[in-house]
Amino acid sequence: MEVQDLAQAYRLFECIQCGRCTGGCPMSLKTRFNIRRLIYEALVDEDMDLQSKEVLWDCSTCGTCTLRCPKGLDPTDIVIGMRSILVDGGRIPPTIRDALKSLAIRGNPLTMAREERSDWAEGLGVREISEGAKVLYFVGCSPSYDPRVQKVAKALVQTFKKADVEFGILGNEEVCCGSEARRMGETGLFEMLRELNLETLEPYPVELMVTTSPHCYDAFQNEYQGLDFKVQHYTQFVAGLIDEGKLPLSKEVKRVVTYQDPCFLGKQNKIFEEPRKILESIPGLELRELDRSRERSLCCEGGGGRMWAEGTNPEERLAHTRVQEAMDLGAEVLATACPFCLLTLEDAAKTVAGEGGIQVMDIMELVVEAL
Amino acid sequence: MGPRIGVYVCHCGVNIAATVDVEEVTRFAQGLPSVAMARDYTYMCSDPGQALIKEDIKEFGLTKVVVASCSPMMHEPTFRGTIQEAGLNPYCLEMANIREQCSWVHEEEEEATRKAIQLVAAAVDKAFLLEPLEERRVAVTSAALVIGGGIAGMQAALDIANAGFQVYLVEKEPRLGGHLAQLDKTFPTLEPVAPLLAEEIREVEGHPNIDLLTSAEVIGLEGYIGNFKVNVTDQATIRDLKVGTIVVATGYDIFDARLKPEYGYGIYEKVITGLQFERLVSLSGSRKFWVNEKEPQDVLFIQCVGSRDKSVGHEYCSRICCMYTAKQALLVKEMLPQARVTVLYMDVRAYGKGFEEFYDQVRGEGVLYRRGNPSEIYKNGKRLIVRVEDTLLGEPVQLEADLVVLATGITPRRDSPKIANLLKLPRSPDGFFMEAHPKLRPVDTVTEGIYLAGCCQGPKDIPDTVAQAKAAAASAMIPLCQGQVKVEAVTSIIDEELCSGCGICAEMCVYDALSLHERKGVMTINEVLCKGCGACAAACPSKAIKLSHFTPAQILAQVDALV
Amino acid sequence: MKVQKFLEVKEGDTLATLRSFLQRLLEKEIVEALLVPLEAPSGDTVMPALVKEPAHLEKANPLAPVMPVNAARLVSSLTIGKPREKIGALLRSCEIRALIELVKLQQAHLENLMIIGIDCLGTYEVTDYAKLISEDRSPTMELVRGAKEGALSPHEGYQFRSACRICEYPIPQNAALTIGLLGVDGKMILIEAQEELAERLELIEGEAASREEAIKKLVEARIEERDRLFAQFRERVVDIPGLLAQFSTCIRCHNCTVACPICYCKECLFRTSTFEHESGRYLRWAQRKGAIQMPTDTLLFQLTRLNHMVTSCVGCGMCESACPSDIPLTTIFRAVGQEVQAMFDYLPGRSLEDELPLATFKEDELTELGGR
Amino acid sequence: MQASLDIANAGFLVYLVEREPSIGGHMAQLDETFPTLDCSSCILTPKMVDVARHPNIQLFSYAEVVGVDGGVGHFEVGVRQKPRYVDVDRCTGCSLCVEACRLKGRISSEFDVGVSKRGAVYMPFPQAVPLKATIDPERCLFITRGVCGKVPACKEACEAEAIDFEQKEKMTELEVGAIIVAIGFDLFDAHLKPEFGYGLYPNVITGLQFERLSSASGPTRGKISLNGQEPKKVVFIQCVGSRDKSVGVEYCSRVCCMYTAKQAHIVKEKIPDAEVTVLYIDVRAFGKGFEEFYDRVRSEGVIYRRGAPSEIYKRGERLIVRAEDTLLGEPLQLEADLVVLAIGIVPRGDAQDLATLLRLSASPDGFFQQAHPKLRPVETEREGVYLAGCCQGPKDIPDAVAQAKAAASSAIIALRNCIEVS
Repeated sequence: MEVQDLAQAYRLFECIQCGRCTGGCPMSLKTRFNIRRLIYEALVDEDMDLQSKEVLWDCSTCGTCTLRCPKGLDPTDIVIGMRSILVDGGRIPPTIRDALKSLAIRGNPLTMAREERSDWAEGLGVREISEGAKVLYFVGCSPSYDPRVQKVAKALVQTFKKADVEFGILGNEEVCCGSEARRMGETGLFEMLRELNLETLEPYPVELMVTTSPHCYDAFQNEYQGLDFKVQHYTQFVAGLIDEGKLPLSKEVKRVVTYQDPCFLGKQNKIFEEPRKILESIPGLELRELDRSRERSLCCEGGGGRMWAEGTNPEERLAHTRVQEAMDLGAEVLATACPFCLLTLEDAAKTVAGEGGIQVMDIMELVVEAL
Repeated sequence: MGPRIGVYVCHCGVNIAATVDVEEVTRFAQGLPSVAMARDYTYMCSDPGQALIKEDIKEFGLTKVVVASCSPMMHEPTFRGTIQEAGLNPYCLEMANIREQCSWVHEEEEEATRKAIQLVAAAVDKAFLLEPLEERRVAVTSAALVIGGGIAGMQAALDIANAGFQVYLVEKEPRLGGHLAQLDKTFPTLEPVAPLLAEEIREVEGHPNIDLLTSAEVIGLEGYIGNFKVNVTDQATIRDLKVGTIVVATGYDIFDARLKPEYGYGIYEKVITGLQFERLVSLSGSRKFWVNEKEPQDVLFIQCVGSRDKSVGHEYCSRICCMYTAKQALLVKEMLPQARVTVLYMDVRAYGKGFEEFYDQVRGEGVLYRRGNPSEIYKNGKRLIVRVEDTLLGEPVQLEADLVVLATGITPRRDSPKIANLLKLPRSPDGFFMEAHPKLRPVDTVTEGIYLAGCCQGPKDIPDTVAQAKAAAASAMIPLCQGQVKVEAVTSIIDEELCSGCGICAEMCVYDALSLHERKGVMTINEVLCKGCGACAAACPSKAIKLSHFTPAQILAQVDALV
Repeated sequence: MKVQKFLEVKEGDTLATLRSFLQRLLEKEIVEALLVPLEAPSGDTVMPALVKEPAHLEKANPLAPVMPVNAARLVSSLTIGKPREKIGALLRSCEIRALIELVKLQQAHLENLMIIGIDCLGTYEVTDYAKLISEDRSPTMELVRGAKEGALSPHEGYQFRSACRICEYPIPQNAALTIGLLGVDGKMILIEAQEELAERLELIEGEAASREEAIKKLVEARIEERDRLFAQFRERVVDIPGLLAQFSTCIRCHNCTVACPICYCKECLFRTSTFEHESGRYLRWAQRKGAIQMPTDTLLFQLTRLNHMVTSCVGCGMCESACPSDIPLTTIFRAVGQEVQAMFDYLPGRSLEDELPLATFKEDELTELGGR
Repeated sequence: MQASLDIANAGFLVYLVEREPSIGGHMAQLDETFPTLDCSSCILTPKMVDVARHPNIQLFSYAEVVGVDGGVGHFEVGVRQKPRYVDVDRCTGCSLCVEACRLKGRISSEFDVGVSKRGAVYMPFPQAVPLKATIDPERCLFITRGVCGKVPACKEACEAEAIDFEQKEKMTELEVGAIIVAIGFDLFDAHLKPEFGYGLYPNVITGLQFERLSSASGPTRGKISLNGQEPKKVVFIQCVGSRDKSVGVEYCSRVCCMYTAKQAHIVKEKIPDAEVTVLYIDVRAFGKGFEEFYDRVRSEGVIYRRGAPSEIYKRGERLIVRAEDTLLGEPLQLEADLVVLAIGIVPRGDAQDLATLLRLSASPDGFFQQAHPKLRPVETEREGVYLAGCCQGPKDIPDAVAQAKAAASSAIIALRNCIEVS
């Protein structure tokens, strides 16, 4: 695709330049990234020089702009389209290139080995889906490899067992859902990964897929066509278990907790209630709402390839703001339900609050405390 | 025996009673000389309240009534009706406004009560001097005149005619249709105008109740609502028409683009106006169109030419240009899909039903909207260069074009001062005819019996024009239906002993009710035209004019009671 | 078009020359009657008279520096009934300007009227003039001599009426025929008129080179005086008490209304029953205020007159001359007038084209005062 | 009301059916009207009184149309009058019952859009026509629970013995020659734009709430203040629920630009030192005197910035409005202690029911469809049924009045012609 094709491809003509996209954009709080203006330039400036637009890598694809657009356009997608032009032109930050390469070769962006993907599950007695289970637990990349996020995967497993859910994982067959690849502008790579996953899944009689990451959930839910099974994010599934009374949360967890809506769960898929439901059903736990929550929640900057690209203003981090807000709220725990949020926020917590300060946890970690 | 006055103080629920001690006020009133009866009641305007007054009039033989309640604007007609039903002359009523002018604007009870007392005292002193007045009625000539044969005039004429009344439709030009006849298609449906209009014209021409006078002009008007006498030049002859009501639908002129020399209109043939574009398209059979034998590659539309522009004395928005430009831009896209079509705007005013949707559609078709009002056009070789700041980029740009279409706005007709003078219509600062009230009386004028339709009152698109034309028709047919009209009883009276005939009053009178009696050298008043506004009385240096119901004696008595 | 011709002054007697000129107007039936000031039998003043018989013009004295009445009023009475005969009226600038206003107020008509204007060299109060005559100090010729240079100084120990001291319009406008003295050599009298009219008057060629010069000199001096008086006045009247002080001595004799050429009401409101209050009311007022000045309503009267007249006031000063209480009416009306007239960009008496501010309604005037 | 008055003045009998306890509609709630800044109720009330007093108009208030049959010249219309539980013939409108009600000040007032509270028996507003009390059947203790003290307080208080809990709904069959539909509009529900935190932040209010706040006859007697605080930084947000596909409202609501300009002016007038900012996409000052008013408001120091806000959040006690100034190309974070949402006009929730009754079709925007977009703006595809006002699409007052008179014209024609026939 060329710059000149953007207007047609993304119906840029329909934009009325109202500025809601940039106005709500979390990045516009800290960098010169201005999607409204980028759209306009693509419209009026036939020889727009996209290559020089480094800011394009600032976008975390949180989807706020798309959510707010009054004319039904999808600025997030426009950014992706622009990135794909950069990718074709080879203008990519090295870190991004490595991540993409790793995805192509190893099926994960973390430059980890394929055959180590399921190591985290050793000794947990987790069955492979091939052994025949209706519920497939799609672990995802960082839960599989990142030691911090592995805790979440483990917590999930523990919970599933407690509620005697018959489930299995793909093990080393699992490859990245491709969500990030697509958002980094590598549409081709995304399609490849999608095919891989679909092939792998093909033989298994899965009825329900549960994911750790909202990003995986979003990909399977919205970007994989023709799945013959339901896809749920774990918060939906676990909330379900609690509803059906299959998950006795007996232990008191005496903590003041606040919750960060992950963009891919909340803004993009409107899953607001379930995570809160889970937290509220943990005995002794006091849930306090951040002012900016639900549709207005503040992005952690983890998405859209930002795990592998610093962006143009690395000093300032929205995660810091977020942690600060949580602390002002008097929360002891800042809970979330997304691996990226978990990592970025915890990182921020360390710098802002230091060790022993506010704790950043995944909802599942609180759940197991209550088991 | 002197007048016997009844005073009625209203609580208006808590509206008055909460801040004014109504009992106190009533007690005071009871003590006033020639007050035969004073009462207070929760809602004087309610049926029981009115009943109270009627009974008292009978029982105590009251000759004058004072009601202390809300603004006369609200309930004077109510209470006039009340006392009339009890056999008093309706003008023997005086109201003291102790709500809007007292309880609603004061907090402190004692103060408010004192003021209320003064207001009542003043009203009583005036009531003492009130004199009965006669309301007269005059018969109505059962026909209407419509001036202007554009879409507004035709619609108004049709409605009145369809209601069964004789209509004279006077059109300056030899043919009907006005500006509409020059248009090609209408948004948002892109329906061709010609057939629509033809149908309308056929209906008008064939209508038994419509007497159509084309190439005709109104040259004289006298009389008043119900009995207007109109002189019309019908080709050679002059006809005298007698009508009861008049609808003015004289339309508008298009802004003369030459007044914005920076756009080079008249110099560059490729700079045309919106109206020329309409002709261009409908002549070129509207499948393709050329600018001197070539298909234009870059077509540029410029909005607000002669609108929102104090520099040419048109502060107002012309209301239609945004949408006709959008429509024209779309037409170009349809005829020349390859052409680049750009619209330069300040604000896109797609306010009407289906407008925003149409605006969306037009952009969807690939018409480029850039924000910025061009400041000049010049030539570079064969191509036109338009200089403008793109205010969204914050950068000055120079755009090449093969065709520039100026969205010229709507202006009052050049001859509207003449018409205004002829019909005694005031004009608003923008130069269009002025309606009686900008909110609630959009088609009436200060002159009863004369109503406004279409763009002579201000810019309008077709549906709004049609609606307003029908509205004017409604106003115009009501007196015809009633067969007679009431004449204001409160009028000015001239004391010929005092009047020097200087004519200052005549200048002041918007109703044209005063004229100089040549022989006597004093002013005389037409009581049917007089609306009793009192402007003349105030203006007369000799105080030779009295306003009945507001005579100096009555007012001074009131003032005296207050100060 | 207008031409400048001259009359030769016979035996150095300007007045006699003018008299015979005026007679010529009647004899040649250029007019059928002539309104001119004639010397009163007493000889110590002049009064306007309507002359049909040329012989009577032996007593005409248009040069006498005295003005018992503003003749515009008389022209009004003569023309309001639209006379059938052609009348000529010999008028000073302030009289012509007042006449223009009266025409706009439909109190006079110009059909069958020929305005003959004459340079005004300034006027004395009637009493002063009489005194000068009795002292035998020929006030008239003194001035005429000074006219050439535009140096018009009053006699030792006397001064002109305050209105004349500050008058910027010594030269008549809107006249069909103008008699000019300022800046003209004493042996000549300037006659300005339409060519065809001038033809019939047997005039000679000549030139008044220094006329502009002389007028400029005179007017400048007067403007200086005017501004001085206005400045004083504005200092005095900074507040309500200041204003009251100005009128404190008014006795509501209404002389001013009688003398004023513009005051045209048949019956002044202030002479009607409206202001004959019953005693009870006087007492109530006194009760409320503790004391009230008698006669009452004087300020109201003066301000009403000011309000009615000020846009049309031509500053002839007859009101002040007529005032028994020496209220500086000229200064008051002219100073206030200056501001009000500027507000409406209106100069009374300038032209029939200018619309009377009081009688013209404009959407967009005085918005800063009105506002919402 | 306008349509009724015109038809009645033309000599025909008019039945005016109003759903609410009083006629007047939305206009009664407004403070001043642009561009002349007339007080709304001052110009409206006389009209209401005219309607009430007109010998040719029969008013059915607190009533609704439940059935329509027949055609032009011979419609049969069923009208149901809801029980007020107050005998209107006896009620003097003295408000004693209103004062007495045990729930007084407990129920949020529809008229004041929640800015003030009413009781279970209430008078919508002082100038209401008819000026009769109405008992809210959903809230009244006696009706809902069957008990309210020994004797219901209102019953006790009423001297005219007008309170009547036995009252039942009343059905009336009307025969009419023509029908005018003028059911008006609803306002966009700002909750549907959660990013603005309406309902969450007390100092984020809607334009209509602002009207009640600034209205001299309103609960604060015209003082613009929220819990006693006079706002110093006021931000107006345009196009809330207009031109916004994300909430299914594609069209422009036509009135918001100008009512916002007017409200901005009022703030400047009442709080001269207040910073007033209007955030807009396009300023649609299209009508007579509108542009002039827009110019005036800007000259008074109201700041217009081009950019539709994206979200509102809190920093300390202050609200922060996030937007982009599209002319600067800079993101904004405006502090505010009052945010006014220029909510748009939407079709009435119950418009569909009436459409079915009258067999009218709706245009894509949900408003009633006129016969022809250009030349027949008030006719419908059903002969004898005409449209007036905002039920056909958003309109400002003069346009609504003009259209009402237009509808009246069509109706008068229809009526006169069926007379000639018979």
